[in-house]
Amino acid sequence: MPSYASFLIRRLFQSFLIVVGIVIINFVVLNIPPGDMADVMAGTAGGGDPGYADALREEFGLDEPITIQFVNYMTSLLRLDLGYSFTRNMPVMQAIMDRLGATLLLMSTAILLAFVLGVLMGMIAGKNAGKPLDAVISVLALIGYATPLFWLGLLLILLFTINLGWLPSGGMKTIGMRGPWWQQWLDIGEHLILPAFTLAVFYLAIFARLMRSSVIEVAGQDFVRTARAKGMTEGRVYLRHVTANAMLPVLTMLGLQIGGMLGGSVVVETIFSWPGLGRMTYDAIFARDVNLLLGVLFMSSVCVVVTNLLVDLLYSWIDPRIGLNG
Amino acid sequence: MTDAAVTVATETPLRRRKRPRAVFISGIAMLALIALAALTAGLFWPAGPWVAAGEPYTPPMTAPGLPLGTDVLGRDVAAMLAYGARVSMLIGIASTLAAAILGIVIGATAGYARGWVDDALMRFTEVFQTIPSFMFVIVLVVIFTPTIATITLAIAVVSWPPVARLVRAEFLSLSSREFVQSCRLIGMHPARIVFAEILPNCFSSVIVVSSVMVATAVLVEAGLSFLGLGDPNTASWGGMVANGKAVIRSSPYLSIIPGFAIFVLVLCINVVGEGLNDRLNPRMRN
Amino acid sequence: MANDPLLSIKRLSVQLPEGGDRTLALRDVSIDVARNEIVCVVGESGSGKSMTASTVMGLLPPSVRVAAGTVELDGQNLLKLKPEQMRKVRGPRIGMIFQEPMTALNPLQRIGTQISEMFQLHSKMSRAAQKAKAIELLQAVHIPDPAKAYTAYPHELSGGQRQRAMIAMAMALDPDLLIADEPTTALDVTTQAQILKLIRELQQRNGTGVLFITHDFGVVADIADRVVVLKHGNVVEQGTGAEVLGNPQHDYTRSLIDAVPRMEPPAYTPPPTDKKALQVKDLVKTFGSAGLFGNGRVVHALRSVSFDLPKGRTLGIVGESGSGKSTMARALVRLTDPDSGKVLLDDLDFTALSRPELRQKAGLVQMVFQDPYASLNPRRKVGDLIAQPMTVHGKPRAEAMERVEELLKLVGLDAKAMDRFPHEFSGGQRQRIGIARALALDPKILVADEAVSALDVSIQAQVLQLFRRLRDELGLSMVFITHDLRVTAQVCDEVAVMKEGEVVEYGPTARIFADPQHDYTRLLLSSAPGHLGLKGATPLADAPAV
Amino acid sequence: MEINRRLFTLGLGSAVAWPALGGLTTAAYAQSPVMGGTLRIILSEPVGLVSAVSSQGPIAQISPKIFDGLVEYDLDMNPQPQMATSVEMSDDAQTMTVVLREGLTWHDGEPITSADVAFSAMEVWSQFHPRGRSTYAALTEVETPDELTAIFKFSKPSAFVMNALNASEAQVVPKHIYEGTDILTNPNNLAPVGSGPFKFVEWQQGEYILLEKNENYWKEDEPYLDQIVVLLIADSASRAIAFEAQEVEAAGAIPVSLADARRLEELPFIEIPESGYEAYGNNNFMEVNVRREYLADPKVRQAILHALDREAMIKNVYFEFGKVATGPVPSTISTYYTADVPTYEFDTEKAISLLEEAGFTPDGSGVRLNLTLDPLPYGPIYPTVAASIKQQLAVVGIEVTIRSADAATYYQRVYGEGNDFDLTITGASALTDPTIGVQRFFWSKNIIAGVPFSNASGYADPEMDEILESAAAEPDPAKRIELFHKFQVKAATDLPILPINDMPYFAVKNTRLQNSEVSPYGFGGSFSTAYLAE
Repeated sequence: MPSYASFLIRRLFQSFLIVVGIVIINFVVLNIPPGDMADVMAGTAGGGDPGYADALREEFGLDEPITIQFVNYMTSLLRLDLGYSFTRNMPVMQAIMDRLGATLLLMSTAILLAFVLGVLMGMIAGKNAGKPLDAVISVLALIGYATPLFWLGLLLILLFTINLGWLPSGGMKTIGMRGPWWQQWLDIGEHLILPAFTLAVFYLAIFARLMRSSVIEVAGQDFVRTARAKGMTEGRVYLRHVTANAMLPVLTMLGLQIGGMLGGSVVVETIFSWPGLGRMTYDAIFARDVNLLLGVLFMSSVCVVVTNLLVDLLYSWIDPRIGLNG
Repeated sequence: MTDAAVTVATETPLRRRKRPRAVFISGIAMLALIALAALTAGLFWPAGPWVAAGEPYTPPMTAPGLPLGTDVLGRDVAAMLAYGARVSMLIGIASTLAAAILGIVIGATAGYARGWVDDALMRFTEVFQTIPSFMFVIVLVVIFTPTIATITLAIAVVSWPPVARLVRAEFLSLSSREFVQSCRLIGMHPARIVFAEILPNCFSSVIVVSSVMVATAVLVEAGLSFLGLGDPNTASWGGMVANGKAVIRSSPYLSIIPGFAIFVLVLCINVVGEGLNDRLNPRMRN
Repeated sequence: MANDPLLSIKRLSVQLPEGGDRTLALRDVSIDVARNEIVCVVGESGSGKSMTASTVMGLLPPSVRVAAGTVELDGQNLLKLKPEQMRKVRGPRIGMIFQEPMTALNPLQRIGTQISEMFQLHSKMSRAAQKAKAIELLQAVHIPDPAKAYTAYPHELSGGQRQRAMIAMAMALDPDLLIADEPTTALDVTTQAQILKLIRELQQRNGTGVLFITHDFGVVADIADRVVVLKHGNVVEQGTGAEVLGNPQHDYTRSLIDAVPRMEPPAYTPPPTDKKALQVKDLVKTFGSAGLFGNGRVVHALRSVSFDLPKGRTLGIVGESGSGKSTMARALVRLTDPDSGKVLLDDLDFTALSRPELRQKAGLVQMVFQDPYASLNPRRKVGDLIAQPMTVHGKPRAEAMERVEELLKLVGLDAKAMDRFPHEFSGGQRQRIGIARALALDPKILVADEAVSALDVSIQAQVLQLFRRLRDELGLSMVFITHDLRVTAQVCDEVAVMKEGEVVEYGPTARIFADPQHDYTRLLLSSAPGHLGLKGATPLADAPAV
Repeated sequence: MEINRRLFTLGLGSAVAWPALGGLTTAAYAQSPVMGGTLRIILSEPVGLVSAVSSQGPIAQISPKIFDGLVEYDLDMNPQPQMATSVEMSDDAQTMTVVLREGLTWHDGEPITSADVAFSAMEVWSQFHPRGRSTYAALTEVETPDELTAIFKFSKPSAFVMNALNASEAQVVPKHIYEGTDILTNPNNLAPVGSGPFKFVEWQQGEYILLEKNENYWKEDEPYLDQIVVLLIADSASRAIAFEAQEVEAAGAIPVSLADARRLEELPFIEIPESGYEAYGNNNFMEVNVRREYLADPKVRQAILHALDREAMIKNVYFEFGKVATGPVPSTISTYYTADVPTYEFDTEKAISLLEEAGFTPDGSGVRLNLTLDPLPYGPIYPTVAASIKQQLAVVGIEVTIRSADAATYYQRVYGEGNDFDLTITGASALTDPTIGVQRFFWSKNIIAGVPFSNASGYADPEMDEILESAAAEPDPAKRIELFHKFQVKAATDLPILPINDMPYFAVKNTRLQNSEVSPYGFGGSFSTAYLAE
């Protein structure tokens, strides 16, 4: 369908502009304060001589005027070259790719958990609005919504690792474990439970609350009355007619929350030693590894933009009204 | 033409029922209590939280005058908590206020001007909405060194887009509403239309959104402090959790108490926010 | 009429939850519907007519309960049925259609899916058979290209087609009873006529009993075999269409019928002066743009429209949705800037004014809006609202408030209204406030955009009366924009009929009603409900299908 | 940094040579070693694995396991043969002859020759190693008369080079891999072909680095271990849990929080040796910006030190690790250390009277002086110490504002142009010799903007310069010790730097791990003799 294609092209172009905007903002922000990576490298090296930091600056092109640096960065970015990370000693792309998988695994598990459970809980609460079951779910959601991520992580470690000893406290797999693939996966799964749950809770609560009110709103709409007038059971009314319609705002919210979740993963990865992007970002910020930071922020925004695009496509797949008027 | 009486009858039970008033009131009461603790901290602990009040690692309820015990440096946890409430509330409110103002200005401009101004501002808003916000806050805070002011501003910088979008949407819908058109027709100046006619009608929605933002800002501040990015010169709850984390086995109370304080504050803000939503949201009122 | 009614509602009382405007939504209501009969339940807002339909369907909201009475379908009391038994009644035995076909259909499912669902629920047909049957049904409701409509989503159909699909769905299982709850209110007048005809056709073919709920006596006149008049939950009168319409017994019924604007305009009187209050020349307005970032759709709202408004007269602009009449109204007051063309007020080129100049000249043309709820800022007191136009132009507040009192009196409101908020008033009263506000600057010209279409008939009559009085007392020139021919007959000296952005016919109201020249004008006139007069049940006019 | 490096503990002006011994003495072995097994250690993620191009801490811990040095030092800093069977310094200390062991190969099978040594010295150490740049600054060329002999030529006497020949200071890298490439970005830095007892296998970023036994290692039977798994766990709490669960055997360089260290120590299978890191003699101190008018008076600095209850800090912040420092030379460097210096006991009244003398009277709210304090932004301890100092100084009317920052900002503030700071709490390794590790903070010629860990306080005293310069040049060890004692007295009197505590650079180990720290570089040794007891 041509209208669909033009919708897609338009969205891609918009996404491109957004990513460029983000890169510019980050580049500017990261170059405002005094000090640079050469200072940090000289510092970690334990001092060195005055020539050392200058030699590093020359080596990394940090002695160029900032405008030239910007132009250089943007031109190499167009070739998808994110530059070289001097704290990780490898191309930024490689440094990111090494960690991206772990972060994506954590994020997608958390999103899936939050979305599926949240929608389910919201459905149940919305269908039983005003009843005790609704009250229980609503209170749980309220609690989940108010619990600080890092505190929850600590409490979970305290309970499940320290007191009960059921689950590992951190890492992604048992190092040096040899075994068939399914055992390896099981092992990763075991490590994944606590961090994914910690990351998911807040979003689960958001989705549950949104789904609940959405279900209640949709349930009051005319076409639901039509469905009832057809003589169908309440269960079928909700399953066939309420769910999909009620899910639309939740999908929109999902798109909006991806960026936030990436931020949350910094904390979660720190607490659970998850070998993902988050912790590397945190270290890169302190070491002022501008290239790596720009790269991570670039890739994260690409992730967010792509997810948003996917959510939009999903949305337009569910809602036939979208796509025509963008 | 709908049947008015029937409308009342059919819609009330189906729509979201107002949450019990008692919950709303107790939320406000609890918030007031925390605010009171924050404000009067100076009366109870005039020397501030940064004084040794007893042996380090005194557990709660074991020493007279130290109901919540002491921390690693022998500071009174209760005093830290009270002074920490200042930081949490101050940053929560100040950053939300800043974000709301920024959001209103941008949203109102976009919504009223429309056309390319709207387009440009909305792209700009999308950029800020797409940047992973917590990461960006960390970058800003680290780069500009953590103080109360930079933390507040950094949180505001990432929090305004929802307000801007909301205000823009309200402006778009309100400025096509007949009462606004009527004001244009009687020759009212656009500035007056914006400030006297449209803006007041957005405020209830902005307040509802803002209440959520305060809660988020409190959580973000706590998260920053937990990562060691709080203002090092103030007692903050997130920082207390981080400090307590090192001794979570021997003195778990040092991370549990401040974490619980954050939880309660955020919970109360949310409860009050929902109450406000029930009472102010035009969709709920009509 | 059959001896044994199909549906028999006996002494039904329905209780409202606390906090409603009355305790009983329905009190002692008894209505019978026989097979092959259309019974119209007619009443104004709040009369309880929709509640009757919901009770029969067993779809009352949980907080509302039946206090007394029975609802029998073929002798079986529906109120005593268990939920699962009632589910077998809905669909196979009672079909229902609603007012707003856009919202009554699930926007995310194809029309075909929604119709087939009826068979899935109540029969054991194969999927192929379901589809064949559904397409057959769509054919029966005269949807062009039924196979395509089967795979279409609701938003891809026009309003009339959606309502046809809705009817197809309701009639899918050949129900004994069809409940139609204001099924044509949201539709244009020509479409309304077609839908009424369709309902009549299906009813006659299948021998269905129809419970038809409406507020419009014109519709009643067109379709009712029997009429039940409801007021505040009580039946005030019932009888055959001819009896009730031709010879109403109850005062209330009489007042309602009297309030319906007649299709007979008064005899034409030529304008007393040649002076034109307003001249519109070649007005053009196009919305949307093609191109890469436009949405590729272009709407020609106005294609070179011209007309004159003589001084002291009322011009009606009539047309269906999409005809461009609203754009016309907005262009006249410059809420929309036309692409080309002129609006002349005497010698003043109104279209050429800059924004600041326009603000200066704001007193010349004023507008009364359609929605009396949306046209007043809910946060301001009535006094402020009416004073605002004057204070904006520099009149001292005290002086303005004196004038507000006069204006309130002029539009028939008490001066005490000043200190109250708009939401404390009824729809008709709010429209009066809106008129007072529009008059505050002593305009020469008043543009009324669907100013009475949101009001109940009895209120509508009063507001129309007010407009007539104002025109005569103040010597106003008015442009009256409406979709309702009957309204134009009441107030307009001249009429311009608009279709797809063009004026297809323009002339004195009396002449156009008596001798329409354009096919479209003829169609509009023949489609108007009750155009043959409220003289009782008459066969429907032969409205062509769209 | 023009540190005078002519003097060193060994080989002062005289030739040093030793016969090829059969390896390190086995006297330290408490029991016979166990062969095989996997050792699991924890490390912060390093930026590379090659010490030749970076002196970063984590690299110094892992790289010597992959690369041999020319020599290894014993606990008394005596060189022991490793790659080299003999190293000989000429009498004028300008020519050093290195003879390599026969039959050495790189992990990829290529032979190790004197060409590799020459390449490493000329193209790598003197260009890219932060300390090598000054250590080998006088190196003019390296002659390679045959495959096993490398002759280093220096333009001026460079005897101290004899103390920088181990794997972390002068690491020989394979010429055939580095030649003609960009050395700093060579992939070999991340996946090195080495020469040491363990071969690099893989590095899962953020997870682990795997090393396995080099079967062709020149030392018979060594290494004892089959493989080393290096877990890259950044979070100290997670590390503690890993120790507790015995998921890991060891980690060096203060791997867990001090609180956890004390708690872990209680476990029967954990030990925390505080010795074995003499090369890292570590101390924590507060540098004072004496350029500031209000800090120029030594009385103010003395007052600050009197106001600090360092015993309490060690007890509560440091969990009783280390002890109160008396001066810039840590007590672990026993050769040069003296306790006989002016000391400043905890005495707030004295502090207040000193402040009064210096003219700082309290304002309305009792504040005499407002100061900023920049903690070194690495790890959680410095901020906690800063908080503790803020708390203690408030008692005597000094209002401290802590400024936290990222590393780049910190270095700019403290060491950059303008030296924009009042106080900074930091730590440094005194290394093996005060001339290398301590002099840099006191010598007026080392006030250089833009160089981290230089003389940031701006302290310039001719007498002090004189002491330091004579100590650096003094050939007689006894006189040198005397000069350094004098230095310590002077430092403790003038107090440009306020000593806080000597901090051991401890490791946490499972008791099964035996014989791991056999050099003054402790955990940074090769581990070829380390084994896991049954």
